[in-house]
Amino acid sequence: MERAIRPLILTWLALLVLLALTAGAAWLRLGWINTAIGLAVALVKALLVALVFMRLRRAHGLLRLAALAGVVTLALLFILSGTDYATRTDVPAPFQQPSTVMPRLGEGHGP
Amino acid sequence: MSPSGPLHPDTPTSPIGTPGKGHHAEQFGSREQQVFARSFGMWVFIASEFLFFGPLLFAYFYLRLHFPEACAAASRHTDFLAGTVNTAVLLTSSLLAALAGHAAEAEGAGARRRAARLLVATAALGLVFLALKGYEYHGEFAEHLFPGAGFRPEGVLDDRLRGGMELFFLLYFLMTGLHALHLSVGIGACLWLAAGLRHPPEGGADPGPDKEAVELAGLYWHFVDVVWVFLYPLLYLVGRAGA
Amino acid sequence: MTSAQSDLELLEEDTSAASSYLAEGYSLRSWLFTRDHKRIALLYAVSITLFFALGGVAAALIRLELATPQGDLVTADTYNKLFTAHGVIMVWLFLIPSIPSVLGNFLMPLMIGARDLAFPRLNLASWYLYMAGGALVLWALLAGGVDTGWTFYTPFSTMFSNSHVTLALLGVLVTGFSSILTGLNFIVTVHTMRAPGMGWFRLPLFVWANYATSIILVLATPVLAMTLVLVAVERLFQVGIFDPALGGDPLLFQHLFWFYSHPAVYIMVLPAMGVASEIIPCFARRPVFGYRFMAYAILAIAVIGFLVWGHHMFVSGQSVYAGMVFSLLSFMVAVPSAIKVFNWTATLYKGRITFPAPMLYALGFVGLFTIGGLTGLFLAALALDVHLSDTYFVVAHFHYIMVGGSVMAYLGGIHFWWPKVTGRLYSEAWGRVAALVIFAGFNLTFFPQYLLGYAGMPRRYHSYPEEFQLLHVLSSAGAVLLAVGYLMPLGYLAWSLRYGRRAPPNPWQATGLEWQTASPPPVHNFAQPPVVVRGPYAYTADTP
Amino acid sequence: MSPDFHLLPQDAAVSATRLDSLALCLLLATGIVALVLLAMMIGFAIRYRAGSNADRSGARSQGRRLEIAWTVIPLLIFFGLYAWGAVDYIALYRPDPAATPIFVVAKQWMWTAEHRNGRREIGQLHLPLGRPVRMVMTSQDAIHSFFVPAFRIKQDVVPGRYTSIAFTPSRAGEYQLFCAEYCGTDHAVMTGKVVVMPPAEFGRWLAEGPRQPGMAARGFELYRRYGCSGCHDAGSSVHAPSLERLLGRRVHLQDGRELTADEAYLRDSILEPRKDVVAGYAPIMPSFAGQVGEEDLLAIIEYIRETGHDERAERP
Repeated sequence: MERAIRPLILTWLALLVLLALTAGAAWLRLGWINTAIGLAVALVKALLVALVFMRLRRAHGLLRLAALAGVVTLALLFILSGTDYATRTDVPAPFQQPSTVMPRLGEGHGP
Repeated sequence: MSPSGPLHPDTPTSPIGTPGKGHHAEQFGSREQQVFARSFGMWVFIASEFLFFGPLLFAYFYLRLHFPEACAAASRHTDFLAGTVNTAVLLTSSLLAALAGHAAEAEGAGARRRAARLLVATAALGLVFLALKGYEYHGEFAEHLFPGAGFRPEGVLDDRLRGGMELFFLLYFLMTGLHALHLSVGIGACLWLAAGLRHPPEGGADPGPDKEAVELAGLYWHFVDVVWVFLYPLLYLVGRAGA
Repeated sequence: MTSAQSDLELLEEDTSAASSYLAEGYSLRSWLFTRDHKRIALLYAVSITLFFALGGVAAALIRLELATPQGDLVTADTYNKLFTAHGVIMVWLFLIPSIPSVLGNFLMPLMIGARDLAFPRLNLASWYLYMAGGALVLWALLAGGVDTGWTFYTPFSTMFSNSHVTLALLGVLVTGFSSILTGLNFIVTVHTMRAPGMGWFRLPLFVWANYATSIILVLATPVLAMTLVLVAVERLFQVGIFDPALGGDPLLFQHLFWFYSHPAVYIMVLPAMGVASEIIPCFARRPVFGYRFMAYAILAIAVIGFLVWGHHMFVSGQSVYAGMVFSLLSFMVAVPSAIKVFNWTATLYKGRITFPAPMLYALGFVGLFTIGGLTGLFLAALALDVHLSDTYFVVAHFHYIMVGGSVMAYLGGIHFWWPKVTGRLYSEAWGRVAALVIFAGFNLTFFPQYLLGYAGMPRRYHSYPEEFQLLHVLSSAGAVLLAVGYLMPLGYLAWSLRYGRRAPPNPWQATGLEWQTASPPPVHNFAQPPVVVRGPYAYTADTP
Repeated sequence: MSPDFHLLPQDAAVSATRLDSLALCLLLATGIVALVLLAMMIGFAIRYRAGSNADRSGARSQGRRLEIAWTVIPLLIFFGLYAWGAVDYIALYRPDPAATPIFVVAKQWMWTAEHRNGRREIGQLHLPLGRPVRMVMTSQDAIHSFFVPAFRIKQDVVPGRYTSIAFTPSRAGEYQLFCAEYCGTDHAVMTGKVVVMPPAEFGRWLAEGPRQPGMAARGFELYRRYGCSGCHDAGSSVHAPSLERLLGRRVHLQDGRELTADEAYLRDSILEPRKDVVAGYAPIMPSFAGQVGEEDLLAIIEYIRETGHDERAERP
């Protein structure tokens, strides 16, 4: 029993250490590296949870495929919409919000 | 009847695999098939649930790209301590959920009670998380950080900056709100399972929740945990080191 | 098929049909709380037919209004609400659930040799969610309607529309949950419930198609759901990421919306391809040509279909480079679709072809889908899309795919499996006439719209310049014919329920597991759990 | 019933002719494919109908080579079509630098245009024949779309930003302008008339118009009214950079970046002065977001552009 739950406890400890790491690193002024560290640590933590707690390490390939499918789909959204945002030159125009929906909450018919 | 059908209906055979020991729903041929179908179903569900956060994450990506300063300024208004403690609470609850799944694997009433206790503890930590989150929300309402007509972050004069901050807080409330909703469902599932484990229904027809059910609830719980693991740096840690 | 004959058969019913799923119970309760996938499929069939009728009425009013250039039948606002209602109902309450939830629900377990779907209770829950979503949409319509178009483009939907947008959004959201649960159920069922011997490459293409559709449903629908929530929040609180006043981006909405709604086109058309792939081999008495290629093409369409949504945004102000990427990918998705058309045609070669109603629908599907697909190339070509997008060319294009494609295939499937579902034979003569009327009416309605579009007629116009009238009148005349065509099956199919001849288990001499059980099938589908020993479509044209 | 209906709308822009040839090529290619498929389907249906005695021996249910052929050949054709479409598309967005900008503002449910000399028009748009023009467009409310079938031109007009599209009118006449993006109740009547006239005539038309100050002159007026001159003019007591001949110049910023002062930079600087502060100056300028209407903003930018020319003809 003890042997079997040891990986779970160790993972939990690793997760807490990583949490301390990411929380601490956020207070260093590193520019974009802050975000990179935050996301990298989050990724490691997520992998730990997925592989150990969610038993993906020993799971049937199909289950891993299902988990991967969600991630890949989201990546498609980011990559292809990203091609737009990365190459679009937005020339902002001034725009005063001409709100015609009154009142602010609710569905009433306008004046 | 077509002579060229792909099957011999008369072939004596057993359904998929051999009928395994243990209870299974009538549409399945065996217990193993049911167990696998359920955990696969849960994983597909998790993949789908994950994509619910997709538009929010992409909107966040848009915001960080176009309003980096506003994101940093807004993130500094979130409660770092509460967020960090909550992350630890949730990670710990995940450990308990994993232990519950482990405990449920053993046979016997003692193991069932042990699993039930762990599930209750998991749910309790979930409630702690929600309470802390509620406390945070309260503070943010008081500081006029809720988007809408009343959005007035202290000391922000620039319109563009305030607009970006308002969008950040919109996403903050939507993401954490959606996460809290998921967590509430998880808490409900844990408590319901714990009750079933402690007092299995009388009679043989329905043996009550089994170890797989605990495992499935755990999967869902861990998923909610993983989502938070990503929300934490995105919402709480931006621009902490100062402008 | 005299009435005396049918009386005789009615007498028989009490004894012979005792074990069929239809005879399992007659109370309302036995239907509303059923977990039998076959009964749930019928619940869907009835409800989507009602919504189809509702959407059809809206379409009829639209075509009536457009018979004259002046906006003289209804006001501009009413017209806007009509085409919104038509779009919302037809897309989310008819097309998306049509083939998967009715035919797929009924047939998938039968085709793979399972007793039911993996999660029967979830299946019933899907139907209730669908009905709840439908009710919300109806409520929005009854309360005064929605005037945003089915696309809900921001900032119009969030800041300028005074109609019941939030209710409609909520309805679509709830319907989305229904889609997700159905998709999940199908995926798990195909993976875990196949009968012994039913390997992946022994699955009928209909199963492949519904499986690929389910993947799209599960992965794309949540994105739509959350996007709609963002719109609703923006509308209610006047704060949102799509709002240019705060620095948001209206195009962000379009990206997120089409990320779902383009794959949704494949949700609508992939199952239709599956239906055609069942019907054509059966009546050509030939195995489907290139079975494996067809299966791969289905998966390729599902995957590449996720990568092309930006072609809805070529003139939206999206980056030129993004437009180029999306255009290339859009051309590529046309390849697997073309493969399927070629393979269906090759299936006919050296067949022994008969032309009952389902075959007419299926061939009609192939022809109309081909035209719709080829005109899609015009819209994928960047410079041409600049001229054609948001014109009637687009309207014609997607109606060829969705109505000419999906609805034809749906009707073909309904006719093909009608004997299996109901245990009755419909009138073959009426079936053929209806198929021809629908085919003619459809082309008369929508072909003129291609010409209108190239001539520059913009879509969603309540009134229009006089020079477009001739083509609009043709289109409206076609719509009348089409409406007659759609009413005919309603009549003779309903008639057959009571007076139709009893169907044998396999009236078409088709292969496929669903034909190996009784018509209508027993509650648990098969008297004996089936074992599969060969692939699908073991037809041979050598002997008559 | 419809006397002047043309299946092919008139081609009144240089790009329209090219586009029609692309459409024609596509029509030929797809038409041939469709007809061949149709012929095959009908042919097979007749030849192999159940009652016929046609030879059915040797039928195969797959053919690897055939399948690869009808995968690869369409793919190659598609690449060609793609390239053609893409090249023409890019041309619409890479305008001739000499193209005359015309500012268009769309609102529910009308089109307004302003020419560089300040001549404004509503529901109409006059264009010079044979001269490249660039429409610079924005919306005040929902998304609209600028659609002139005769030019085969369409561009969405998005609130909060400028979109633009370039073309060269090639045939004098009157053409229809539509709004192609659904924008609410009167979307269908949000139309206008585009008048293409020979350059000389166009010049006369530009000059006559209702007497309005030129855009730059109006800009100068606004420049003073909004108090820009109080700080930015030479001899002001406030330490603010001079704006003369600013457009097109390289500007060094406080944070070490360097950029070319273009229209977008000017707009940003008026609406969000703290975003790009010029080196050597304090960020003291207030934001004018929400105070300066977009037409006024365009006028001020036109004024600053004019200061770049030596003669300040329009300055009183």
